[in-house]
Amino acid sequence: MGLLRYTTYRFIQAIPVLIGISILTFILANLTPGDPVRLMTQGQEVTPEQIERIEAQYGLDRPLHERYLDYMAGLVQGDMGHSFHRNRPVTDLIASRIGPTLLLVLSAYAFALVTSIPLGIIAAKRRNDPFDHVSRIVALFGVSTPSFWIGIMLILIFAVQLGWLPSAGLVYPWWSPETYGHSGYFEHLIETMRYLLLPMIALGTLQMATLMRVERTQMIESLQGEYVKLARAYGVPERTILRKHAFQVAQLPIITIVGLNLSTALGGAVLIEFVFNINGLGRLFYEAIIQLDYQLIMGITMIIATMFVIGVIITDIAYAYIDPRVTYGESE
Amino acid sequence: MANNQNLWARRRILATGGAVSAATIAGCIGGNGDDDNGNGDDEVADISEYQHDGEEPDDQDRSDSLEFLQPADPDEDYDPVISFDSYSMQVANLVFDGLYEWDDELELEPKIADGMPDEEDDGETYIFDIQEGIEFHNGDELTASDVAHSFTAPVEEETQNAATYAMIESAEPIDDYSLEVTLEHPYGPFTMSTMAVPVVPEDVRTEDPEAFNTDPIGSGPFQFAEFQPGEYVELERWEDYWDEPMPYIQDIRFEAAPDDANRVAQVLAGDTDVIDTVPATEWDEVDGADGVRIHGSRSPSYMYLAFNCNEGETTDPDVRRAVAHSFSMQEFVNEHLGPAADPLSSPIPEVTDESGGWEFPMDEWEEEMPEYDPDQAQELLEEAGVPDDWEPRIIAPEGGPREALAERIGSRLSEIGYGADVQGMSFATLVDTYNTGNVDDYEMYLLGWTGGPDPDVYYYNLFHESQEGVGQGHFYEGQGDFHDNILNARESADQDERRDLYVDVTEEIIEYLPVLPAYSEHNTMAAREEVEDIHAHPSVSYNPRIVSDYQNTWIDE
Amino acid sequence: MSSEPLLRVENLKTQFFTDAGTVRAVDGISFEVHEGEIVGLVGESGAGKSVASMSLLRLVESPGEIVGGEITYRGETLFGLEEGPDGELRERDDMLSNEEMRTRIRGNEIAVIFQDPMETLNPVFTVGGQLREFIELNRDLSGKEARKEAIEMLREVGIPDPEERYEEYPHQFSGGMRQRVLIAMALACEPNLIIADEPTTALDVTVEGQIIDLVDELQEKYDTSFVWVTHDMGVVAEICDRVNVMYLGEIIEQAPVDELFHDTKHPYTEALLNSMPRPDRTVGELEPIEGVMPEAISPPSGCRFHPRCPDAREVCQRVHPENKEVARADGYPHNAACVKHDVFDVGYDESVPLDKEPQMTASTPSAGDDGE
Amino acid sequence: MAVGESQVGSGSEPAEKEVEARTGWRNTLKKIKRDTTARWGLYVIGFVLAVTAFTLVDSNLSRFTFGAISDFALAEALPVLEHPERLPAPGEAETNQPPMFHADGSLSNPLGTDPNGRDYFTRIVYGAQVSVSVGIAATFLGLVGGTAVGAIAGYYGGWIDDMLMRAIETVYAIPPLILIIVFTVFVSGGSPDVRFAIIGVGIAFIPVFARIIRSEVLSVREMDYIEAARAAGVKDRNIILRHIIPNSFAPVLVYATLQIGVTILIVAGLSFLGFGAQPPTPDWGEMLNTSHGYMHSNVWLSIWPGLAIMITIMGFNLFGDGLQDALDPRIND
Repeated sequence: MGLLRYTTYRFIQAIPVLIGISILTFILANLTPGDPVRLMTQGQEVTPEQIERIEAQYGLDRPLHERYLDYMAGLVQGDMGHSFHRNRPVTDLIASRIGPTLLLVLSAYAFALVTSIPLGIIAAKRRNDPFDHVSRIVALFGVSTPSFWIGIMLILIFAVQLGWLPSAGLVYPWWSPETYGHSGYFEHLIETMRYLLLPMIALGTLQMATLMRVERTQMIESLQGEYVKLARAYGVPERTILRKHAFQVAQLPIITIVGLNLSTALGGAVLIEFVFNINGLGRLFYEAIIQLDYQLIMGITMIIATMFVIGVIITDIAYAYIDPRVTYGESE
Repeated sequence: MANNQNLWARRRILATGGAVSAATIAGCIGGNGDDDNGNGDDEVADISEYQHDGEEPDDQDRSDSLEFLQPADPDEDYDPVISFDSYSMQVANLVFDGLYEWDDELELEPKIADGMPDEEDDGETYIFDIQEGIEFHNGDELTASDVAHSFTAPVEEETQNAATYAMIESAEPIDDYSLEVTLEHPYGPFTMSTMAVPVVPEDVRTEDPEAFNTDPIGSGPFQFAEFQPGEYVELERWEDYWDEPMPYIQDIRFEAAPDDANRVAQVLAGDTDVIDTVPATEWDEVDGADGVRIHGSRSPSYMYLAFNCNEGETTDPDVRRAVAHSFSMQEFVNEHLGPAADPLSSPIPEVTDESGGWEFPMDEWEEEMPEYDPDQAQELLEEAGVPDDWEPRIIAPEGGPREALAERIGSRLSEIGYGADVQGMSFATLVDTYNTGNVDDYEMYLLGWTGGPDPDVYYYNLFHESQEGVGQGHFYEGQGDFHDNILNARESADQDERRDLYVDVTEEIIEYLPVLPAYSEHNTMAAREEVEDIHAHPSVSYNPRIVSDYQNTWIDE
Repeated sequence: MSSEPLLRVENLKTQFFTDAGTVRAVDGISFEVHEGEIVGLVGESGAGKSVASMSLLRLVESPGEIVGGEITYRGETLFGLEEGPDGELRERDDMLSNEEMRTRIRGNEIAVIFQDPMETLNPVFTVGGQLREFIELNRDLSGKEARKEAIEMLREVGIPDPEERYEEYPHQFSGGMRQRVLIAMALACEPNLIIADEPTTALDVTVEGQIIDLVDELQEKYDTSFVWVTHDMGVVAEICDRVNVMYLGEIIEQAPVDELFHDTKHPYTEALLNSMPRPDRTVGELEPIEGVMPEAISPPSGCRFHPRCPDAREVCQRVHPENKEVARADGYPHNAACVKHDVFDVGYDESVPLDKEPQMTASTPSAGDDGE
Repeated sequence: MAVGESQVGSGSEPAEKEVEARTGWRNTLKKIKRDTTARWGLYVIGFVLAVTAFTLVDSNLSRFTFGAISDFALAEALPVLEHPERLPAPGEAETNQPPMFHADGSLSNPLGTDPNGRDYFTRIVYGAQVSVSVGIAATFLGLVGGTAVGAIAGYYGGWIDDMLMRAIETVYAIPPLILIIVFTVFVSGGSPDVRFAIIGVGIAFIPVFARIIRSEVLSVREMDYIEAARAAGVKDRNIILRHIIPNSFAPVLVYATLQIGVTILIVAGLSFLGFGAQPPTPDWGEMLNTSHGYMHSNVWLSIWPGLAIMITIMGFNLFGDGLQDALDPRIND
């Protein structure tokens, strides 16, 4: 099976999971004790007629399964319902907020990968050296410290005390530089980086630490591989062994973990966006929860889960691309 | 998250005539949490110390720009007919002029109107004259029919603001520059609450109401420049503004930062120019920080503890009195809110009393309030036959001073041998709970309300029986003509008569305590020192006022 | 046979420094390999054969280290120590640097065929790619020529459709095929010496036979010398010219293959031979060696084999026998390290035979790393 | 192995296996003792657990009431450890005191006091109890749920397996923090507290445990003695409970130990956002929530709970690392 077919196959395979997610969020949203209309109207004075109208509008007067099918029908057409609290289509709200979250999560990943892989490799190579010990301790701190706490500390130190970096928000590279009064694209990008730096580190530290630990273990294992012995016995330079022979094999588990950790990163985005006042999906989710904005909560949960599923599929494909042993099409 | 409830601070203040929105009870404007400066004995700074005299710039030809951080996400409704939240209205109030506007003492001044109206038919008819030559941003002239439309549209379109204008029977232009407004019945609060209507251009608005809501046109000093939903709104100075003075500020950008800590961080770090609402928890830090000044004003906000008079132990006035004696409100407010609030002894904040010229016997009422006296509290509870294991459920908006107050009451009750079951709730849940009258849901609740210069806003919504189960959950039946007095005061235009009725009502409240007044939170902003001549206004939605006859904000580079 | 051997190993010592103690994995072995010769290195697992063979290339992994002895390849010192001015041992000046080892010796002079064909090829690169990489590295060929050479080599080792299989990945090859690839790799670099580290152990018997035939054939064709590491006496009989038998890091018997089989001089070799099926004996005569080999971390005193030796006497516990010439055949010495031979003259005949139970786990020290 | 013999029902094979397992555990323990990392992890966990056990004397801590606080005996016995929820009497409040090494600090409040004048050291110590027990309880719930699901799926196979695995994939696809928040908030009807959080975390962790158990069960299922038990007519339920689960449990237990750290991290985030433990419960995440409002005026209030969380999780991670080293010979030093 070719890569294209494999990709299609993986996406088709994800459909039941996505349906499952929609059912799950729908059930959760309907578990709430209390009258949904009252929650929706947040205690404003409403006449019985208004209640009926709202019920009819949201189909609350019909059985659960019918409402679910309606919801699904909407989903298929890209309609995720209507946010009562904000009086806007959920799809629009999500569309306007997904960019910052993607920017944040992807940059956190970029940061994690760029730092963790070289560090992990060096640590593996210099196993039990001081460098290894220091980097292991750093990684241990990384996996043990709450990201939001790191964020708070970073703000206090680098924004408030030192004043080096901005304390909140993001600069969106996809907006024009004029929006921010930047003189050109160069300044625009510099500013984007400056704004991104602290939240990226806060969110990326856990990923970095996790990946660094995995990378180190995998490299140690890979460096003990027979193929490394073979390469050495044939006079392959150590650098090539490290960068090519051992590295390529060690990356396979990393790819999988990068995919699965997306789950942690997306969850962490809620906290980081909160702490850094970033207008992404995470903060929208937090606000929707506070406001008990049903349709919005369901919509965001769906989208975040979908992002995770897609992320996993992408990493699966990458894995399949790199590891020739994967025979496309076999479910695991 | 300390400031969660800000997310529900929906109702724009001072326009709450007959509004019966439970959302209004959010009413929270000020910060929250606890104060840093420790002991309750400490002298707490008065908010008037945070009003700074403005200076005039040397160079008057300015085009400064300002970034203003709001403490909550606005609903992004910028059409004042529709807009129902303070933070959208902060933007809208710069785009629109009111027929009348409040000054920084909450006194009403004509803006678009030419002088005060003629009142006829014992307060059932008002004739307004408006100034000639006022133009909207699109160049159309503002006429009486625009004002009439502004009065009647909320009711005709059944927007959430309808209650404010519900008593208006008709608003008819007499000519281009005068109109007649007829009420269904005399309505006491009309002058002080309803007349401050922002004026919208009828033609443009009715042509495409939805577009108008996100790209509004008014006659105010600023016009819409750019709007990025969920991100920011940018206003720019309208160079042909009809009134004096012309603002020094050229651009204003509004963004939201709901997390208190983050908002404070931004102003401390100099990442923004002004933040709305200084949390009481960070007051001293912000106050002491280099390069930042706090600007504050009293506000008509009113926080209270209400008792369930429908079911349970708290139906007995003695039990309510006992609870009031069991803790010290003064101590709590000083300790947790410090300069960010003043304790209250009646449902009417000081600024309401003063701006409306009511001259209520505030000092006397303060004397009559129950004092901290745990022995008496214990005695009262024992006499009332309250069971020893009494642990009343107290509900409050989670995070912030009201939950802290609930905890404080609980802890004090436990010191005299009882306890409390404190439940911090998300606002959405709270509004579904606090007005059931069910003893299992609550025996006490802590909420707030923001009104304006007219007491009706407080008494009618929070005490009148017609609002039971809507904006109030204490279900207090009242002695004698308690409820009639409230209604009569509402439907009278005679201020002396109204005053007497309100004094009776208030004294009964203090005696029977269906509700224990708690404190009034101030309106505050923190601005970088470079921001000159910016004054905090008592009304949240008037901040930042930028330009008025007493201020013209500028940036001292 | 020229008088100067291709490879001479003298008193080689390789030790592993672990938390549990020093493991003397190779403890002073000496042997020679001449041009065109296949020399066997035989012993049970744990005897130190693989460490010894890796020591030849100076590829002992941490915490292992070559601590003594001398390895000379064609007059060049692969390893050699001398005493420094302060009496400490230091590397000799003429010893090849790591860089020289890598560029001049490994691959192009001495190549290796590893034990486990399944694990040895890198799973994420094509077979051809790996082959070509090594050829390029060791033979100064351009990429194109190397590729041609690689395909040629694949054909040579009997892989059908080599052009196509060149592009395939290791997992698409069977075990035997992979071993052929490894052999191709070794031969393609045109080394003078190939160390074959149990190259057939992981294969089943028919495939093993094919591979051995292939090696035999190719060895004749290219006249490459081999050090053939194995635990299988049958393979030794089939392929080797001369044999070194290792036990616990020491060589205990050295002889041309026929000599070793027909005039065995050491009881351990005897035991090894008795434990394997031979065409000249019946199955009923198979005798397993008693006990298991002790670990090299704390070898028994005296003769290291004595706890398992059927001929052990009291003296064996005390005297550690050096490997000495006990006979001579075809101009090669037949060495053995057993005091029962007269050359040792330590009073074996007078010594009391050890009355010992079969020791199941002869003085097995506590669990620890065995250094292999 | 003899199959079909009458002695099969006696379970002699499992018994042997158990012996093996026990010696396996003993070896593991020995290795852990030798492993410095694991040893340090154990010290830290031991310390935190000791603190937890110590403070467990107070039973009404996790209840959100103020009744019976005066019954709390330990506070009287140990003046340093005042009750974490007790407020100072009116006028006595020394609020927001800095820690003792600060010029304005005092020895009686080593870590200072909180905005209510409560001793912060006491609250941090009690926080160990809440945070760690919540971490353990939630993990345990996930473990039990995951074991049940995994065992059933693995044992029965077929469509039951398919259905359960699809369900598990679904739960797994929603990031834990999101899932737990949605669960807690909806199920509690908008007034979340730590009990809902525990259940939420438990549900969110079912997939990981279920997967491990399932694959273990799949390998155990085909073993002879299970076949034999089945042939001998032992009930499915008994086979699962008595044979399959005990024999598949070891790796899960190891994983659970590692997972406790993750749980504490997640619950901290949850409480920080206000969806976990509620004040005045001294939970570290909740304390970070409250102290967030004092981020600028009293940064110590944010530092201490953060450090406490970090050290505790570090303990579990160190121990987990050691455990993994001990159990995974591939990367043995």
